[in-house]
Amino acid sequence: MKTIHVKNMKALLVHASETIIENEPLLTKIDTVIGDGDHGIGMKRGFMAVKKMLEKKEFLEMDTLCKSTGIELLKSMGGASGVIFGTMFLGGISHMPHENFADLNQIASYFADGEAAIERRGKTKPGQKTMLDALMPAISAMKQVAENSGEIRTLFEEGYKGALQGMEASKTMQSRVGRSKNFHESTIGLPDPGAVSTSLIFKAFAEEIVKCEEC
Amino acid sequence: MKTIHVKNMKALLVHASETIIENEPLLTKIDTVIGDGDHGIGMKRGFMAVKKMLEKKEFLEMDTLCKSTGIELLKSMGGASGVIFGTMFLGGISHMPHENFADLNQIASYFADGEAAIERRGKTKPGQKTMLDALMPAISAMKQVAENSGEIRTLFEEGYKGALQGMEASKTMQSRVGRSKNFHESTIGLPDPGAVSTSLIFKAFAEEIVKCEEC
Amino acid sequence: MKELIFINKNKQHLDEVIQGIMAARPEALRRIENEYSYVLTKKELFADKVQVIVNGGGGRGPFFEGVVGEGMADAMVSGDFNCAPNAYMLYQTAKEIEQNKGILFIANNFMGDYLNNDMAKELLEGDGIETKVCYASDDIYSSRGENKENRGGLSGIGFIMKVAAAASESGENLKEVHRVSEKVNERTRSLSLCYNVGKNAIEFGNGFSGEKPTEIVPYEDVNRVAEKVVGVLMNELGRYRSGRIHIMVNRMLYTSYAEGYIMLGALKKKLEGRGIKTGICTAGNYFDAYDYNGFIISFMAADDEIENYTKRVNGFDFTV
Amino acid sequence: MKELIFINKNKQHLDEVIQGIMAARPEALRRIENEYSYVLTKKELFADKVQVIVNGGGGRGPFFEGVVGEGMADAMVSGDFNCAPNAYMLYQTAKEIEQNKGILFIANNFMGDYLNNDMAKELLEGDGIETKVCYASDDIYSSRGENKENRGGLSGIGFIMKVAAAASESGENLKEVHRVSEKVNERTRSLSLCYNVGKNAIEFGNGFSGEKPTEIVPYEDVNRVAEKVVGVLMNELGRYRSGRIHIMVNRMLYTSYAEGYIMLGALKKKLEGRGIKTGICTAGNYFDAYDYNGFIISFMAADDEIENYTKRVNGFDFTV
Ligand SMILES: Nc1ncnc2c1ncn2[C@@H]1O[C@H](COP(=O)(O)OP(=O)(O)O)[C@@H](O)[C@H]1O
Ligand SMILES: Nc1ncnc2c1ncn2[C@@H]1O[C@H](COP(=O)(O)OP(=O)(O)O)[C@@H](O)[C@H]1O
Ligand SMILES: [Mg+2]
Ligand SMILES: [Mg+2]
Ligand SMILES: [Mg+2]
Ligand SMILES: [Mg+2]
Repeated sequence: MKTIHVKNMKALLVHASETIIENEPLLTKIDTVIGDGDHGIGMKRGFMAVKKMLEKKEFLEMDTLCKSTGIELLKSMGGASGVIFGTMFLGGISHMPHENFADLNQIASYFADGEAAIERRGKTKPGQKTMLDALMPAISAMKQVAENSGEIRTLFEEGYKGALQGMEASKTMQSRVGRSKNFHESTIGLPDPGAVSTSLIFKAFAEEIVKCEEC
Repeated sequence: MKTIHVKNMKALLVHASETIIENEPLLTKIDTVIGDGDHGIGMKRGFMAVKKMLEKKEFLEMDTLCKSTGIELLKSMGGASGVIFGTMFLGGISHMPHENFADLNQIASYFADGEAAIERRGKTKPGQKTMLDALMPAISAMKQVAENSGEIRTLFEEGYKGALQGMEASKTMQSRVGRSKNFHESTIGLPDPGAVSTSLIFKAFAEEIVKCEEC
Repeated sequence: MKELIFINKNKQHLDEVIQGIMAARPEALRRIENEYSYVLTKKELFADKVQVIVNGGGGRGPFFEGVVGEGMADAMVSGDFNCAPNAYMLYQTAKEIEQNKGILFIANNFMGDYLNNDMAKELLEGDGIETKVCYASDDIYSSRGENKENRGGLSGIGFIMKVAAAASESGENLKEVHRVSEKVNERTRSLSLCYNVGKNAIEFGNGFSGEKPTEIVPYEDVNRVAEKVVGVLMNELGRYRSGRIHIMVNRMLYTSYAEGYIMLGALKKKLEGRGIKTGICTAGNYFDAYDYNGFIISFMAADDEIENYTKRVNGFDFTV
Repeated sequence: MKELIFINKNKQHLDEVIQGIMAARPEALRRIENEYSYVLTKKELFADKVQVIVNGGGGRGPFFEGVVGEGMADAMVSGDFNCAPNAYMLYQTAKEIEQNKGILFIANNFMGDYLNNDMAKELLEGDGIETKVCYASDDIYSSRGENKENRGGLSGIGFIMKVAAAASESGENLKEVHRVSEKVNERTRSLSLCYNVGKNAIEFGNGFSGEKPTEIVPYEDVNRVAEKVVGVLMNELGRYRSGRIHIMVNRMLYTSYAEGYIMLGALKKKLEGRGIKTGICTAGNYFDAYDYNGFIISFMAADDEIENYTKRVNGFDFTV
């Protein structure tokens, strides 16, 4: 398949929500060591809200689905990650069609513009030990699949691989942004909490996409 | 000797002051277990003030000496014991002559009326585990010496014996008065802090009286 | 009591506390320096009014170092740590501020405070100055089934202060100010409750000088504690329980602002759940005598007359 | 952060704190209920004035749960513990209280606070509501030799609040209120100092999320600590050191009222000893984020314009 149906996109988002909720303790643990310890709780809250919303509502178009997800995160989370992960789902919304499916390029551009919006909002770039260090390689990998017009399933699988590598790479970085920057050299060795969250989201996408009919 | 000269009475009071000051840790310790822990500090402060005053001033009459002592205690101490020990030296002041000596009866009556004044002020009687339990037997003993027209030296020595016995007896009592009453049964076994102070004062009197010329 | 850390060795800490308070409120307060007590008065006294002097043993504050001010005491005298101030300074302070309308001393009902206030009263009366004393006896656990007049005082004295201030400011004479102060005391009950970490239990009735608790119950949550507190205090209020209940939650040293308000909210809800009307509710740090996680909780059952004299007073360091 | 003891399990503690505060101040405050933040506003808003909204991560208080009131904030929004409130509630709160004169947000300078205030500002401007944000960056140890604008905020935000309130109440427009708020921030420096029992040492620069201290010095006494604090903060104030220094001593959880005033007195004396003029001096419990014995100490170097807007404000729970 070269496109993803809105009901499958919804399944991906539900599974991503569950994955984040499950991994709250892990996220909390990392943010406690090199941050203020609230990342897991915030992400869990945000994605519980998303999950509840998704379970209640029917979606017929890709853009309304993705916009609702982003807005739900913004409304429920707070903290740096509320804006950051909200923006991840809202910043590229213009690329999402008002249709019941999206194609490879639309998905890749959607996340790419989300990333750019985060850079603008957060005044950061990849390399400063943030979630961008997982998001950016995920996007690069997805873009390549889209350029080579691969399968939608490959797009998400490669996206996850990129995110995972990026998250791993964040371990070697010293934080330059957010509360964790005050932990200076001692941030080296641990991954960035937001990068872990990002890789978990893409992990869930990759796990779920293989289960979707018509994929 | 049947009388005490004002300069000897002053020596007695100086030695009593020194004895209380030295024993501050002991008094503090007892009041910490069955009170609020301030008795030692208060008594030390009071008798440091008395000592300083005595060292500065010349006294030619018994009544001015004893009154100054009581007032100094009142002004410097605070707490229950400020009033109580102040009253011990002020309550019987009418028995002290405006002369440079006092006799056996005057001394005994002086302390007896001091005791009565404490009873009135403090609304207590001996037997409730207070300093009265040391003061009362000291007075009875002194009175007897006076009645038998003994020596002034004996008066103070017997006074001390009485005080000591009374202090010992206070150990078996349960407190019914002041902060320590809230420690209920657990006050049994320890002496009353104020009774210890009282016995120390009479101990100092007894120790000093033997060193006085003309005694 | 835990040793204070931020002090200067070999100095009189309480004297330095008073200096610090003067640094914060030079325009409102005046200090009467003396060797053996700590005395603050209003800089400008209301003329022609009963003067209210709150006094007690020195502590970590704000009772009583922080109580002088509008709607509160005209002066405060404190002694050394845990030690009632001496009668002579009470007398001197009263002489210095009295305005021909008499003096009301307010103190907690401990022996040392009684003895010194009583003697000061005698000295003042000897000089022709009318004087009365109100002793706060709100601590329900401080005596075993004894009369209220034998009980000690806790933070409930805060209610008495502000009512006495309001009554005296409204021009009442000493007899009246004293009467209404006694009425407030009569209708105030407090208890201390401390969390024991090791036992995960709440100890009721710990004294601040180490007196043993009266009762120990397993700790569950704030709502359960509030339920129990409401039961005990309302029962203690006896025939005054129909009054409007003013709540004062006093946090102990280790208990946070947030927990103070959680407790306050829980108490108010429980009272209202029983159909009891509540009055002014406050949570703060008033009487800092316990090295514990816990509270002193005071209820005052106001009648119409008392309500006249109760409004919230924003002290410098707390609201009461 | 030490776990709170007096809470109800499985409940939102911060929500219960807000309920408790409402119990204490029903006549003055209004609560905007919502699922994901904690919002209090004045019950009666000044019409025709810039509205000042203070916001930040939830904590043990009184910053920020306790800051709404006369001479202080018009509203406060707090998020969960340590978590900046979300942009959407900032936006909604502003929409609810704005009076056609614009909104000033005041927050501490942390990434989460920046991101949410910045987004709220964008949303409000989209609706035609003029909005500005002032980020407090007083914590001198929060960045290593970096610009002030990269620093985080501590309790110095208290100075900004009250000046912004005074300026907005005196009718200044948003641009002016914002300018003077920024000026106060520019002239405010704070540091944290914690007593380490085991080492008998003072740790300077501990962060409240466990960031390591910048410097550790053996502890001697308050006077020595005050000397050091004055040296460091005056040096940090750089070209503003000629201003009149307002002192705010913020006690940490385990530090008593008495010690707060001892520290305040010592700081004032040291400053005056150097010939430096002091302004309003306060000691209190404002920003309760540290499980330590210690202080956050803030100096603000006021110029004549700022002096115009500084008077002591008796908040409900503290004076600033
Ligand atoms: N300016 C930024 N740009 C991109 N990501 C950011 C930025 N600031 C923070 N983050 C991400 O947010 C995560 C922290 O989130 P969280 O703990 O919820 O927020 P806070 O820092 O407010 O406590 C970081 O691990 C990082 O990945
Ligand atoms: N009403 C009283 N009558 C006689 N002595 C008393 C009375 N109250 C207290 N005392 C004496 O004072 C002593 C306590 O003194 P101190 O500790 O200085 O005062 P406080 O009880 O105010 O802390 C007691 O040990 C007791 O001997
Ligand atoms: Mg965090
Ligand atoms: Mg004592
Ligand atoms: Mg005492
Ligand atoms: Mg945070």
